[in-house]
Amino acid sequence: MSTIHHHHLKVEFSGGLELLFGNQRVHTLSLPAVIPDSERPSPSPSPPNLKSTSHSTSESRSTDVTYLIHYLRTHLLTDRPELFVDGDSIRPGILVLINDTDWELEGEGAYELKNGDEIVFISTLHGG
Amino acid sequence: MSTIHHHHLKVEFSGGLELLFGNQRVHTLSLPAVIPDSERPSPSPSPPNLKSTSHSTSESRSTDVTYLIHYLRTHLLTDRPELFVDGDSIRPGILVLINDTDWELEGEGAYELKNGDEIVFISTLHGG
Amino acid sequence: ASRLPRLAHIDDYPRYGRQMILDNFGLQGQIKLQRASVAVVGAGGLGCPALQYLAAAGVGRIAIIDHDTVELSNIQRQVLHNEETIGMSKVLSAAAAIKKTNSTIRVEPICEAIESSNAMALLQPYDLILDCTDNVPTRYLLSDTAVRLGRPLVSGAAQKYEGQLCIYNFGESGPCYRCIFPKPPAPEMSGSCEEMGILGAVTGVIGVMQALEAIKILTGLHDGKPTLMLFSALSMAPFRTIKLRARKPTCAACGIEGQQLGAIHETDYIAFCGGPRPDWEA
Amino acid sequence: ASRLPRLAHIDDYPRYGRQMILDNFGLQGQIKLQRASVAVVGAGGLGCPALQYLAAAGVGRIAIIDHDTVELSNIQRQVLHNEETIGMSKVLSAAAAIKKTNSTIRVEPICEAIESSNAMALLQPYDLILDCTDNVPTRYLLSDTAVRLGRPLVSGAAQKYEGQLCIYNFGESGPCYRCIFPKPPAPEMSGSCEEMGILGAVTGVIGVMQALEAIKILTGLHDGKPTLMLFSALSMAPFRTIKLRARKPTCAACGIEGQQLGAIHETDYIAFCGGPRPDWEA
Ligand SMILES: [Zn+2]
Ligand SMILES: [Zn+2]
Repeated sequence: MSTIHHHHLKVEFSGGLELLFGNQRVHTLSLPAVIPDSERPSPSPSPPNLKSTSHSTSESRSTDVTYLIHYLRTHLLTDRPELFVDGDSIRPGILVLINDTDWELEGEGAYELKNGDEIVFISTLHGG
Repeated sequence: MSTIHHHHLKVEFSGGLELLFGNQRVHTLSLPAVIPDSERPSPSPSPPNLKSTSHSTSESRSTDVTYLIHYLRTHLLTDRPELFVDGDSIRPGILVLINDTDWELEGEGAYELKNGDEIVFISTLHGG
Repeated sequence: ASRLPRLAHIDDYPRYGRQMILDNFGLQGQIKLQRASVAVVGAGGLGCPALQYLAAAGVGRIAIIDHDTVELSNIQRQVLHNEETIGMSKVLSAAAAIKKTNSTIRVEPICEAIESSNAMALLQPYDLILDCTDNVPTRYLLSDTAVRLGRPLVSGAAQKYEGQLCIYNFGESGPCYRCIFPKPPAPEMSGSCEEMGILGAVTGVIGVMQALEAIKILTGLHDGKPTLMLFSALSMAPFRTIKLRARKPTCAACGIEGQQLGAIHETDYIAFCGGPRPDWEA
Repeated sequence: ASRLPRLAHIDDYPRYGRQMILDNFGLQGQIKLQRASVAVVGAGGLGCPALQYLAAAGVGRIAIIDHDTVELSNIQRQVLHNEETIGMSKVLSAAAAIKKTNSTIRVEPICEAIESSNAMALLQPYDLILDCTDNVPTRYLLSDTAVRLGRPLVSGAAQKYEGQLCIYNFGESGPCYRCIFPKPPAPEMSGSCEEMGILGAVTGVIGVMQALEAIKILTGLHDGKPTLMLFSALSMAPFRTIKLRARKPTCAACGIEGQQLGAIHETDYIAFCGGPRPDWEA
């Protein structure tokens, strides 16, 4: 591909999570629509047979919420990653919202991002 | 044109206006994207010179909020039109919102509707 | 030696500590509240919760303007009044309640109907006005008076299951009530006289939000953008925030001289039903 | 002769008239409220406004559960308490206030800390539970207890400038707190012990909304869809409503037997900071 398409995203943190991201609630991001394998998070390597047979397929994998979380951790997080991620997934007590819908209704980390999507990370409040 | 494009719209009434529309707050409509002159509201006829020279132009006029108001009055209003329209325009005391924005910021009646637009008519509340 | 500003009472530090430690609030925010004066017009369904949170937060001077007396039918939503204060003037009932909450603030009960003849004089001493009334003519009068005095007007309204909240005449370019509604609504749509009904918690939500917006304005936490908040208690997404137009140069009340269209008539303020003394039960 | 249901007191008709004339409320709605019982856990920043509007609306039986006493630092937001009740038990202070509002309802002050040993017995008598507490372990305990008793749980939370509102365990398929948050948050994120600060009007908005949701459920006005409302007082659009997942078959608390993952441990309820008696100042 000669041109790289980008998705423009609005990412918001609330319930105290903004403190981990420079105390800024709203961030606008531009992420490539397709992520090369090399940039994907790889704590567990892909099975060898898949890796060898589907190189072009994996190269065209769309940017999903799992990648967004990886990206946020790597590029935007300013403080204490263990309060945002737990291994490769989001930390317990944090709810992810995709366009005002609980991410579990949208496929969780496998949800493929679209241009204009609004992703919110909230920590459950409990106080007064 | 051989195919007629339609805009799907969400129209909402609040602040008591729903009482004029069968006591139903939310209506979903499908309106043709282009309105023939014959169906337009015509309390004041177009100037003759315009009319004679621009027949094809006027035939392709896009559906706007003025037409929507005319349509709502003609097709959906169940009660007391004088509480919704005042001549050809909206009655004083009613605010029109186009996608959560005051219609005055969007060109008022001349705003050309797009597929998926959400139009809200509210009457100012004052009570308790 | 330079003296730093401080709170009036040593007890104010534990009293307001929970809000003074907030980001962008702090001691400065508390001092701003202490020095602020607010006029709450209407001590009914909207005024009661608004007064509670303004007094609790430490707004230094609060006027309560209303000419009504407490009735049993008010208690369902007017949470500063109670069975014991039935028959009492609403402003005295409300003032006694908020003085129990906060004896350190100045509370000024004004048992008068606000009218075009007294509005300027009554409201002039206050930094900010809350419209907690329930009728169209008084809403126009308060807006026009806020424009003439150069005060922001935090306006709440509620009926049945719905509420609205808007700040008029705020900042450099915020619209007034007439900018949005140059002409009054159809009398048939404004049920201030006929009985429309109201769920108490709806006035509660709007009244508390009025106090919140007032506190944001007084402490400098408000972003100043003109919005209208719509509340519909039975909707799945009950709140909607609308981006509003700026002040209109052609507005009869707040427009630019020479560009204004129309004029403000005394007759605008005459209640179009039930005589000149509207019933403020919001 | 068949007897139509009616309200208990002749005065109830003028008292509740403003809500009884609402569409889909009516005499039937008022009778449902009169027969309803609600337990409000926590008489702090959320519990006070919730109690006000539940009592004013005529909920027939209201329990107030809290073990704290009123302090000066509470008055900034806990609007049922006042300078005169400092040092008094919060449940007695709150009960006295709402009895003044409505002497016709039954108010049950319960001055106890809710714990896993007494939660079932304390909450069993009530149709609906309001979570107005301010710590994570009690939130799990109330959710698990609501599941075991089959009661809807109207849960509010607030800190700093933010609030959240959710109804758990509601209807056929509404999720419980554990469905959404199977594991507790990081202790560092849960500032129940350290001081986070709170603006009083934020607890006011959420507490009133809790009363409103409770009234909607009890009168049959609620649509039953699971949503989470987020409130952010300083945002231009301060409210956001989120569509939530349904009940999870795998949930340790409310899931289907045989499909449940994990188990509920007593240790979940031990406050992870400051010992077993959490501070309910929400
Ligand atoms: Zn104006
Ligand atoms: Zn569950």
